[in-house]
Amino acid sequence: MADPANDDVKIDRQEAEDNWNTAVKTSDALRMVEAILFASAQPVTEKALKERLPSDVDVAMLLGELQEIYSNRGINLRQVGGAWAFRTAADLAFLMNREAVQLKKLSRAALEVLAIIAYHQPVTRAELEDIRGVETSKGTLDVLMETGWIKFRGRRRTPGRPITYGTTASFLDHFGLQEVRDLPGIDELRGAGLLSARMPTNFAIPVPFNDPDELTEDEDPLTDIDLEELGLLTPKVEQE
Amino acid sequence: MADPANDDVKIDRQEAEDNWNTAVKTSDALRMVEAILFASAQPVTEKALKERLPSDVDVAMLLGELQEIYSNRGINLRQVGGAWAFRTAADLAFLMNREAVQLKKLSRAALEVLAIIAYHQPVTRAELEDIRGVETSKGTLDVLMETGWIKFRGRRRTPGRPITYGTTASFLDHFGLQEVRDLPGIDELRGAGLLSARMPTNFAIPVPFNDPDELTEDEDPLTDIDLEELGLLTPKVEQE
Amino acid sequence: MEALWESQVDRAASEPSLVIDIQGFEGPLDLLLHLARNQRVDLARISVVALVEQYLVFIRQAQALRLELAADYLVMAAWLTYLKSKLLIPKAPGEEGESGEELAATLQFRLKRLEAMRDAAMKLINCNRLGRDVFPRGMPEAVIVDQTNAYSATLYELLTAYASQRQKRATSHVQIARRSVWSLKDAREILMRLVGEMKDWTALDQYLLEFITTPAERASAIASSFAASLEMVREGHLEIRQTGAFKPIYLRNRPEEPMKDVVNG
Repeated sequence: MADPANDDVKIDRQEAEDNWNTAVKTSDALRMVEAILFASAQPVTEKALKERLPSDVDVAMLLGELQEIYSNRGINLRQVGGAWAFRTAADLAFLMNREAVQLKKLSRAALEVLAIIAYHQPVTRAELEDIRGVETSKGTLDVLMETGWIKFRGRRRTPGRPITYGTTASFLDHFGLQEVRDLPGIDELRGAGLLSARMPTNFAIPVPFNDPDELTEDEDPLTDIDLEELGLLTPKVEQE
Repeated sequence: MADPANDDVKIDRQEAEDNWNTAVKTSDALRMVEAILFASAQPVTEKALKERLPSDVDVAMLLGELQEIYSNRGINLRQVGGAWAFRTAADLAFLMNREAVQLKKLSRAALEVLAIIAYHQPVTRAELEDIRGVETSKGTLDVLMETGWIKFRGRRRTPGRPITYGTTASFLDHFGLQEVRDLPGIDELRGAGLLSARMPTNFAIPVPFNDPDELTEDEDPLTDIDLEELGLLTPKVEQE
Repeated sequence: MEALWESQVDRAASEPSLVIDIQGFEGPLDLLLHLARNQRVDLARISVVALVEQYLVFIRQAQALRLELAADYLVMAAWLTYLKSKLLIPKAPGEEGESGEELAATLQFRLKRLEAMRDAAMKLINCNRLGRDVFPRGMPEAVIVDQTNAYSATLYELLTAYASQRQKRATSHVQIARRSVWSLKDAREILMRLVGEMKDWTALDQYLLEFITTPAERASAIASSFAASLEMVREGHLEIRQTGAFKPIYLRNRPEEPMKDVVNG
């Protein structure tokens, strides 16, 4: 009785319908993700997205798709740690001066400390000071904490259990980084051993000179001019 | 000499190039409009857009196009009283209602009390007030209870059997600590510039009692009667 | 105008604390880096001895001008003097500790690392920054949180509240008089930093006294650093040796169990 051809058609139709339903669902889910991300000025975590979407939705896939859709637009979808946010495209910065906010200017010391914390995290205060070769003034860490870019991370499992510092999600957001590994040049620095607390064994040890007091070919002797530049000598006065 | 066919080709090519340039320009302009509308804190008028875009750009046309592009998306471009803005698509408004959580900031007093409870736990209300030097309003403790960050631990084995307060697991979770002992100590607070270097020699910061669930020697567990008194249990009804 | 024609000596005599901007430098390592840069060669190829010499000249000039130099600069000067002596005297066979070359390499490593961090800082501020290059939604429609908690507070806010409250109550009026002698604590801190670098017997006091003290403080400095060194011996941080009465006192870092490094896995 059964007409196989008819069955086939039925199955096809069923399949098509399923596909269609999936497509509708996906496009609906995509719209939902889009709406939630658009509504927030802050990055939204994947966890928060999942909580707001039907359980059978593949959030990671949708985010990938949405990122693709917006990749050449005036607004891009950007990943910040485990969170996502729409941001204006960087090449349009010139248009946005009306929106620009006055960024707090960091002192040179604060900036250096920030970079060390970012590249060396988790880092203790003692390590930080070892790298800079100077005590960190009281205000510096305080100022950085206030920006919300650095935080106490935890404690190092060594005697004394010193506090470790690291960067925050808002640091990543502010500097447009997806994760800490995206810090500019971090791989090269690590490769060169410059992110370790101690001198790596393969770090080139210079060949000692025969006469340590003799300058090499490519050295200039230190002149009074140099010292003047350093602000240590007052300009020379001709002898009468 | 002139080869009409050749001329034609030239014109065509020119035309194609023009079209192409127009298209690129339009897409660039479209990106600009998109970014400006997205980042602006208010709906943007056509006039304001014209001022910010190259003079040869047809703003009205772009707005129409952009509105079309976004018409089936999670966000739509809408005209709000003569000006333009992105808004969540009306059918997805239900998503936003869920989001209408107003994050409340803790008051200065509440932060202080919370911090003192964290560092000095188990701590009674009298001890708390002694450290702060001011009375603590019931409202402050209520708010902290509401956060779920503090809890009644037990009763101190002293006259009056005062209630002791401590922090909860959700406190650790919220502040990103593994254990209460991870709170910075006196030197670390000093190091971060939060505490002056010149503190009296007898100034101390306690190392917080580590296990939030285990009672200390001079604490008694809370009983049902206590919980009733604190309004945490409805009074028991005698069984017939 | 005339001030310009005044000789250095006169100036030093008439102005006891002449202000010269050493604040332009972020510490002794920064100054060394600047001097190394002046050698106009790759950091790996600088002459460490020349660099040490330049640094010491700088410090002596500053001292001659009676500038107040931060202790960090002087501790570095003492260490560099030590380094120089190690570089100039070849290592005797069987001698313990690091060679001058190894110490010099450590210094070069530290300079390179600092320079790398400085470059990194520049790259960092030139990233596309939020609020300068890229912008968030200007009219957010909702706050999206993934915590059920309706209250927000950061650890920083918590700690600030605690520290300032405790401080306010504790230090209404505490004034500590300016010290004119070396406290035991100062001596200890400086010794700790110097000795941390020295793995073999060193007559430390000579470096210490040369740079860190003024003649007026010398007695106090000797007494304090000696007392501090005894305490550090007792605690096991230090070993101490003297061959006879009034002979130089040798110190060395007592090797510790190597600490496990948990950084960056």
